[in-house]
Amino acid sequence: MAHFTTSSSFPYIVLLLLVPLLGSLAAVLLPKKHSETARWVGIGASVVTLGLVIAMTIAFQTTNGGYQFVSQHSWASELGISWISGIDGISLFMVGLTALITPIVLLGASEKKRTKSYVAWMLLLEFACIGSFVSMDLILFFLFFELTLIPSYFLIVGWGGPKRAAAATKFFIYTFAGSTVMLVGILYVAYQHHQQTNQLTFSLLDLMATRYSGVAGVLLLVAFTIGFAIKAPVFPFHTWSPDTYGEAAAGTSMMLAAILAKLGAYGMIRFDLSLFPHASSVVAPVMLTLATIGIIYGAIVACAQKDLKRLVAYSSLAQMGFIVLGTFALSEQSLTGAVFLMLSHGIITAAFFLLIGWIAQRRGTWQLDELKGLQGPAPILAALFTVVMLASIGLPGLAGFVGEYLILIGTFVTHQWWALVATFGVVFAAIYLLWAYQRSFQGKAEGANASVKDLTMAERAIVAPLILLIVLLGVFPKPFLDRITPSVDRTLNQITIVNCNPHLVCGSNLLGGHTGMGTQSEMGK
Amino acid sequence: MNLLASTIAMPNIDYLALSPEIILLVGATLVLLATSLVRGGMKRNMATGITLLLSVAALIASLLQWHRVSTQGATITIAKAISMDGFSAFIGVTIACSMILATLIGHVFLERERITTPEYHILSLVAASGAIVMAQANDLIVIFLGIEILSIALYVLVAFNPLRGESGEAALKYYVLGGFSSAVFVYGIALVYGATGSTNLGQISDFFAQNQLINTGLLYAGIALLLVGFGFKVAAVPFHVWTPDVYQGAPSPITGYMAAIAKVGGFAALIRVFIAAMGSQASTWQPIIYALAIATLLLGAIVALVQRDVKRMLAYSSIAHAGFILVGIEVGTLAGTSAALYYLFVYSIMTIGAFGIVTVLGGDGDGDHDLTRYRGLARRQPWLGGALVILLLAQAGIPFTTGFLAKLGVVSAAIQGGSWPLALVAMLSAGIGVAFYLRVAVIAVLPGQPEMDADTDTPASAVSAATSRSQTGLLLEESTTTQSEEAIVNVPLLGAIGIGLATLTTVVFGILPGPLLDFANSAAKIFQP
Amino acid sequence: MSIPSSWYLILSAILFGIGIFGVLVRRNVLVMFMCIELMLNAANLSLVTFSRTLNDVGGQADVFFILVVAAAEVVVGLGIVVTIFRRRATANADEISSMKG
Amino acid sequence: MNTMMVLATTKTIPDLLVFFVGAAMILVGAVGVIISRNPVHSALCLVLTLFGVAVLFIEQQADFLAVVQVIVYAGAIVVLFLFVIMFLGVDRTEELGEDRLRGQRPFAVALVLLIVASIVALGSEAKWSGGASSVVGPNQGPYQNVADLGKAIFTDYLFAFELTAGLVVIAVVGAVVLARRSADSNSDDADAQLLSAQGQPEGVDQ
Amino acid sequence: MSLMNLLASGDPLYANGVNWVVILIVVIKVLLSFGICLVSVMLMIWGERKIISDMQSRIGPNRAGPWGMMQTLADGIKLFFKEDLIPDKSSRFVFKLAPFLSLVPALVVFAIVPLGGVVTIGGYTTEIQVADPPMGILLALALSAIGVYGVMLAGWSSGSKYPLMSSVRASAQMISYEAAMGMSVLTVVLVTSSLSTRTMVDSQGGGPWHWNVIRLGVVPFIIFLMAAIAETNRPPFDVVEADSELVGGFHTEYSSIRFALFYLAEFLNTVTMSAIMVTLFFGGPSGWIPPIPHLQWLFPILWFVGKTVAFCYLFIWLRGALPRARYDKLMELGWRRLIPLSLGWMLLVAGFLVSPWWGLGMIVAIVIGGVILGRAFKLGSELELSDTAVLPPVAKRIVPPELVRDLSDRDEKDESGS
Repeated sequence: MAHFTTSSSFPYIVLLLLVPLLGSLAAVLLPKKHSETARWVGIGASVVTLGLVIAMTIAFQTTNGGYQFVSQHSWASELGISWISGIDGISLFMVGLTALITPIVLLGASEKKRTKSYVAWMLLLEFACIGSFVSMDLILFFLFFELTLIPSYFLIVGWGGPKRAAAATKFFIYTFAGSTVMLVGILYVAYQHHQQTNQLTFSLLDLMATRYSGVAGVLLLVAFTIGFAIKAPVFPFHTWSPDTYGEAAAGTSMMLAAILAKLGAYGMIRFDLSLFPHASSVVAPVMLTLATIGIIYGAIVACAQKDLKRLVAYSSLAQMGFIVLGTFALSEQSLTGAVFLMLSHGIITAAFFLLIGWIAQRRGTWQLDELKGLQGPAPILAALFTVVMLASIGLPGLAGFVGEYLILIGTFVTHQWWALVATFGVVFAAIYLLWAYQRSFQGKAEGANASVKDLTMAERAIVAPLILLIVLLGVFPKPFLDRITPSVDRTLNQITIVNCNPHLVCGSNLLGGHTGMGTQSEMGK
Repeated sequence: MNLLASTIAMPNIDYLALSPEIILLVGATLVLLATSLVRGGMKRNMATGITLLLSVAALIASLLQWHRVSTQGATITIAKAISMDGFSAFIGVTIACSMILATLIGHVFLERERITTPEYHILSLVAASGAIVMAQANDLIVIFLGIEILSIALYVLVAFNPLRGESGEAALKYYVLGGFSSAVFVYGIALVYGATGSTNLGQISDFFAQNQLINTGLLYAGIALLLVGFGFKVAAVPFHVWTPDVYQGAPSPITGYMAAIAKVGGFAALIRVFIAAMGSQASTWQPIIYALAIATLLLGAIVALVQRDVKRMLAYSSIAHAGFILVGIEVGTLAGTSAALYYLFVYSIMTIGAFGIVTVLGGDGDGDHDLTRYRGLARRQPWLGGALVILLLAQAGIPFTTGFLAKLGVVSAAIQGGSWPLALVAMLSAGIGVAFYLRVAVIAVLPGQPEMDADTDTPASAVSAATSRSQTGLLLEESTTTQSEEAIVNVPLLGAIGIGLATLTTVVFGILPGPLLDFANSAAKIFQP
Repeated sequence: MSIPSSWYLILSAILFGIGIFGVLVRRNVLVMFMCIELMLNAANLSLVTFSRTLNDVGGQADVFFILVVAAAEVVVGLGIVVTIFRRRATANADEISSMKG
Repeated sequence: MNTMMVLATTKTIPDLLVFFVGAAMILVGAVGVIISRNPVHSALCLVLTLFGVAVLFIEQQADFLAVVQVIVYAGAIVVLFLFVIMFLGVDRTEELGEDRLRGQRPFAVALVLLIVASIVALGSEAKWSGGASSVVGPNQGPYQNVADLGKAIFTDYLFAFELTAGLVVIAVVGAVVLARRSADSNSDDADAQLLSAQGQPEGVDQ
Repeated sequence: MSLMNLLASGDPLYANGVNWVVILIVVIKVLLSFGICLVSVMLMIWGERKIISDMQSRIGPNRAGPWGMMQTLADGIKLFFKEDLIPDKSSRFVFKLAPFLSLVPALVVFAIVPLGGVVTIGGYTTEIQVADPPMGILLALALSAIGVYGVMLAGWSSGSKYPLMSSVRASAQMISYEAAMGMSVLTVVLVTSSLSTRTMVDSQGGGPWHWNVIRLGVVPFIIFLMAAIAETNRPPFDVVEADSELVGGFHTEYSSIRFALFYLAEFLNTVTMSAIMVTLFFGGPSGWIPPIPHLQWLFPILWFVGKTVAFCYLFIWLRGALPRARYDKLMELGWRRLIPLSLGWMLLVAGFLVSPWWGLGMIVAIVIGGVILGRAFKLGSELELSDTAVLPPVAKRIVPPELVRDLSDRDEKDESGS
């Protein structure tokens, strides 16, 4: 496995994790009065993290599809758990997204009440998310994956709408239940590996060489996927998400929709495809169907929403559907598209929630019925909202387009009918978003709506990076695609090998796959 | 005929092997003696101090044992009655640590209830020695004596609070069921003795090694009865009926202490008897433990969901914990045993810590343990509330706490051992568990007074509404309480140290689990041939 | 051999059963204590019988310890009853139940 | 003329007699314990059972235990029971007719029958024994019984013996802690309690 | 077989197997000893009344028979024909059972006492003793433990308050003194290495210097004596039937033949305890035997009777000479003095039996233990008398008002009684 990993002399990953963690601690330990200081500590920490990520992106070897900056230490070796972390083209941008969104949340969507703990939880959430994206040990991943629950839980409970406690509990129970199933899956994978090699390990690279019988593989894949699907969320595991997005504070919603949702999708790409290449292709039609239903369902329900945040929540569901579609279409283009859409959707949703948060700040509501004609008093806000909205619809030249396009193209190659149905999703997106825009921004502003102030310079500065990235991703996606593609290729290679050449599978120790007569006969048909 | 003529060859005694018991038991006696020799009795602080010293000494003795075992191997001493091995050293450390924490927390209780006599400490020292005896015992009758020393001390401790009627009642319930289980256990000993010809675990194990039992009926009956006896001691369903009442009625620090060491002792003896001595008969006892584990996991978690009293909730949660430990034992492999051991340690610390907070919040008379009391705790007292939240989440098995690794270890062992459904049930129970731990945690985190000016209910209707909600499922009532901001609870220094240590252990070993896992693993190795 | 050991053991099993029944059914705690004593005696009888059939004095030594334990246990149990009685004048288990459960 | 000798070698009659007398004492006593409505009667029946057990101990050459059984159980434990019953005046009769939980009694009967039946079935399956013999040492008859037992206790069971010392100490401490009146609870006067409690036993005729 | 083994040990009578003659001999022995018991009780009662009268300058019984010797018999006949009253509130069965529970253990204990040496009748050699079980002296302890049931149950079943208090006292007192008694017996067992009374007596043969009372130091004997007095509820430790406090104690409600049985049991207990003391500490039947042919068997019996009578006299003398002990003093004596003392002495004896050095070590240990205990007792009594007493002394106990009402008419009586 050595050729898959490249380590680095500079401890990027450790620093990447330490900075937010220490920032969080510092924020907690500050005296009560210094809430503003705490905020700046948080912003500082997250900006430093962002800097580190940018440095890493530059240092990243574009042609290498394997893991880079790998750090490996012995940890709870009795249980077979070790500290292995690294970054490849897929996780790089997820980490980047996390590092980008956090400072923006702290700058633009900070809370006045109990700022100290807000900042601390935010940074802890960032820490946990980055940790999950860089973990190459299954248990380590699980630890971070679970750890995201705690800060997000407290963020939801602590700040937001009146029904937030119920929403938070719903969120926690759903996701926790999902991950328990996943844990059993993880343990069984390790157990299988233990049986085959007599070595107890949870390292992803080692476990990739494990073989499963056909049924076990599918069951395991399902166990993993349930955990991820709830987190993502994928239809029909999405029911927690509108409530939670709707009740949580704007900043929290940004983190949840932009980053945590990606954690689920990332998990599918990273673990489902790598560990169970054969089962993935078996299960793919089901997943594609769910994804397509999600796209259409999300879009239709979004049409019926009277609440901007819930609307974005359902639109997110549709977008996540696209990502899953791209993932399980199992073609290079679609997978690349999925990763790219993860990035761009993260940015777009963050921008959405940020802007909605600002609207809510000004108007005290985000109900579509109560908003009208904001265009007049707040033209810049309207303009920015338009850009984000168009990107979300998938207008060429903006971020959303590239991802959706690649996904649809890639899916069409392998599974054309699903691709055709999914295309309707784009149309629906255009309908509900434009409709929402029309209802809230156009028309004649009256009453409270007329006195809405436009964005301040500070706010414009805060949202600027997001808008710039939306444009940049749409216009010049190459640097991103360069880094994504090799890793995607490597991931897909296994599936191709497994599915095209059964003989190779049986002889292959390297890439694993499956064993047994049953599977081979399955191959035959 | 003349006894004087024939000298008796006294067995060899390895005093290091006995040192923890001797320190605790003799120490307790000396404290008792000193009390009666000092005019006006021993001062409370003095007694606490001495008890702490003794506990630390026992901890050191256990560590010395560990050192000896790891350099020179295990020993069996006093006519094979006691074994000193990694396992006993690990349990010794666990019990000594529990003892230290419980003493710190107990002092808070004694101070608040103005109890001046040192019997509390004496009894807890003796109880600890009983538990250690159970862990070291290499003979069924010694295990029985250990159980009794532990139980008798605990019966009295449960009845310790003279001002609360519930305390005596709890003691009585505990006593009746404890005595009952002891009797069943003894009958089990008798049948096993009949089936194998000895009560010595080493002899029993040799007997199985040298003989092939054709008629196993007597042994089966004996094993079943022993398991029933142990089941009562460790509160496995369906032998758990005493637990909630006793936990609720006992003084809070005692509840924590009891929940920890009675289980540690019980499980230690259970592991020793079944895995060490009757490992070859695993096919006999495994199914029983399997069933017990499933019932325990599910019932503990489900019933805990609907509790309003924090102590009862924690009682049911401790039942669920027992289920997890049983999972580790059922597997019977090295991984399973070591996971169970690790779980025991972790569980003890977390439980004592949690009950420490319950003690502090219990108020004068130690009677106020309703959930509403915890509302907004983390807002009012971030440190105390934080510790509570951490300890609860750790019990729920949240990552980067010891609780997670403990659950992981057990479930992982179950899967490796092929006990699939058990692992799934365990995960399910953990999932349900999250709900009820979270419920308390949420209440602690939510504001003490509703932020929104919701309609102000009368207290009665608020409570009934809360109860009805609790019965329908999770309650996260936002606007039930009408009481004014609760007073800040004073946390005495020793109590703070105790709770802090427990919390710290839970977190630190959760992040750096290596040493403890190593310890548990090598402690469990003794049982592998 | 004189009387077959099975007679003793069946007798002791019956005694044990009667003891359990008493603990389950009787509500007077003192009688419950006595029933526990019955169970212990059943165990003792079994131990002595096995001690005879195995020709091993170990079983008798066990009985010796069980006797001591029984005495110690009863002392504490009665102490608890006395404590409770100070509060309410009953030894009936049903009346001693202010806690639910 | 040697019928008794014959009987003695082929055993039976005296032994059978002793066994059945002992067994009858045990069973009658045990049943008496659980069906007596008055705790004092229960205690008396318990004594009967204890005697029966002692008789069977003697029959099985455990003389020392038989005597100790009487001294400890009958002489101390049951006396203590009676003492507490009388001291607290809780010797009123209990209504046995009522059933606290519906169906509790049939359930208990079924459970107990199940337990006893399975023990008996399992035991007889195993021919009631099967262990290694004389692990600790043989029992060498009446005059050696105490010596054998003593030797076993001070060698093989030395640790257990020492533990019982601890056990007894803790029982004493515990009893004192429990029985001690706290300075501020005031209704605990022993004589007063005795007088205030109804001193009347309630006989069968009530 | 096992039962036969048990019989075959000890008495040479069973050495050659059991036949009808053996059984006949045993029956005769049992009947004889029963007769001896009854006669001795009769004489004991008469003796006590006579001697006490002498001490109190009265005449005492003098009508029935020579010197009034038949007085007891007359009383017995009278009691036998009196109406048998059973109180309405009593628990009938227990009420009837209690006297027998009192009497039977007293009778049975006598069976293990060796009355003399060995006799040979028609080729059958037997010990002059009903039974010589291997557990002999423990049997005596066990039976004396059973004896308390008679007293306790009699008091309880009477359905009356004073007898009930007597019961409670009796149970507490019995348990308290049993420990001290057991430990003083243990010293004897230690030097004899046997529990059989016959062996004990044999080991004391060879003159008074071998008697246990000398060998063991006088202390165990004193302890045993005091414990025996308490166990038999004899004055000065007769708080159980203290007529000034409790009317008549446990037998207040008894009359007629049932009362006679209690009476019988009490005096029989006195005789038996004397006999056991003689056996344990004074060599039993051993003593100088004059060289008279064919009567060799008689002298041990005479020695035994003589010694026993001396102890019976001691019991009577104590009754005449000493005032009744207060109940709390009695308990204090038992727990605080006798039990530690007997324990210490037992350790001492055990130590010296092992080796002199062990004995000296034990002395040191006992001295240290004694000092510690003394200090603890002293502090304890101070605590008891202080204001912050955890256990308030009797006079200071706070009694709730409703009880005060209940008790107000009895307070005087209680005080005068104690």
